[in-house]
Amino acid sequence: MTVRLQEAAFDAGAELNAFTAAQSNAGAVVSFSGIVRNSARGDLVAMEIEHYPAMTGSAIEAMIETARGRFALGDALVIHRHGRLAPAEPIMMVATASRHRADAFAAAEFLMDYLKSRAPFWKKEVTASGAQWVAPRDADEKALTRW
Amino acid sequence: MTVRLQEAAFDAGAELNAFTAAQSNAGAVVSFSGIVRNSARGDLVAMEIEHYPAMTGSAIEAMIETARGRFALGDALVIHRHGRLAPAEPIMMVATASRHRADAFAAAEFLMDYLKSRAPFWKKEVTASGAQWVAPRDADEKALTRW
Amino acid sequence: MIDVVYFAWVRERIGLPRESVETSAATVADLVAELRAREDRYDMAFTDLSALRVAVDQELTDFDAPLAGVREVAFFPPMTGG
Amino acid sequence: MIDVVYFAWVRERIGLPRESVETSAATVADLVAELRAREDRYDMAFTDLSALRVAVDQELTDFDAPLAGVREVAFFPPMTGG
Repeated sequence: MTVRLQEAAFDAGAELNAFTAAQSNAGAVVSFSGIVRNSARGDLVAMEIEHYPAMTGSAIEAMIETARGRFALGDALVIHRHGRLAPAEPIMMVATASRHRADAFAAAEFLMDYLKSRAPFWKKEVTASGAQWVAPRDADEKALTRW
Repeated sequence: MTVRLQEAAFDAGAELNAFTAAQSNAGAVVSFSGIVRNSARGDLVAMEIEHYPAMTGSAIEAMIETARGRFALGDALVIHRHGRLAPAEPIMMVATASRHRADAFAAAEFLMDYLKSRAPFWKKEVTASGAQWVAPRDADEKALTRW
Repeated sequence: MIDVVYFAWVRERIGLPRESVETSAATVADLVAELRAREDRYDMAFTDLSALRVAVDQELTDFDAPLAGVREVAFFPPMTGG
Repeated sequence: MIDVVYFAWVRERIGLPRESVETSAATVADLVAELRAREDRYDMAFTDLSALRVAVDQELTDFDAPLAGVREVAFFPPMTGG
């Protein structure tokens, strides 16, 4: 497994290709890319992402271990940025590899659900009219109940 | 939407990046890549994929339209190869873009389930000891019942 | 005249990918019965209809589908895409 | 001595990211009570515990978690990763 936390942008396509090339006999690779969306009013200046460096990496590794115990997961990659991001920039990506697609999809969704609500990241939207911490969505907390 | 049927290999990472760059304000992009796995005995020489040219493209476009009606799907890409493929080569990919991840994941899984069992492709495994048409998996037919 | 096309092992058993068939069959099932009566290779290919799928004018359908006005009928095993 | 760390709006309300706290609090809840008694900015940050999450030695836990042997306690709002 690979977990990378970084301020720098990353190339999702290049990461997907490198991840896929590193697998042996996986039939299915799923990726998720999260991108900075604009605010409802279209005036987003930046998305600032704070995290808890002493905890983030180990928390995500533990999530991947849990996913391994629940799904036939060959390998997983998580990249998550922090710092100041502009609209349309990539925030993070997850990739999973399995023999069959059902496990690759399930593991990717499981990791995303846990990353959303259990990995120590906090997003702040900076707009022309001020800055505001992003509130968690009820749907995100609810998504965890299915696992 | 984009549907491409081709004999030539494709670069999944480059396709993912081009698809992502073409979206406006999507927060979530999901991709699935299918890769030629070796046979159970590890002696796969090639995977031959036959399809029904007069039907394949329109059948996949209809699947994407159905997905659009069921999910908040911003855009979708399907690339599927035919002809003779070597082990570890990419067979196909699906990419979906939505505002939120639940729709992007659901649409990608929906498209994969339908592509597996309702798009007119047939796979033949060519091994050192002969060639055999791939039998459909019960799990693939069963997967359709959830939609 | 209807164009009848075959894929995968159906094509291999019958020994050709496409043919024009002079028929007045009312349904796909009637067309299958006519084909089976022709020769052993057809009879064998259509022995187990549960192992076959059919498309009429490039749309998946059932064996009781009518053939009036139809231009192309395709027979093939369950699909294995993706 | 326990290191207490704050993130996101908890950090902003309290006005610092980290401090060492001399405490004999038995649980996280006891530590919260001590901090609230200090100053208004702490009191306000901890007014609604349902809006807060806590990690003890970098593991998510509850407000009734014991603090014996603990080196670091972190307070923050619900996480919004991904």
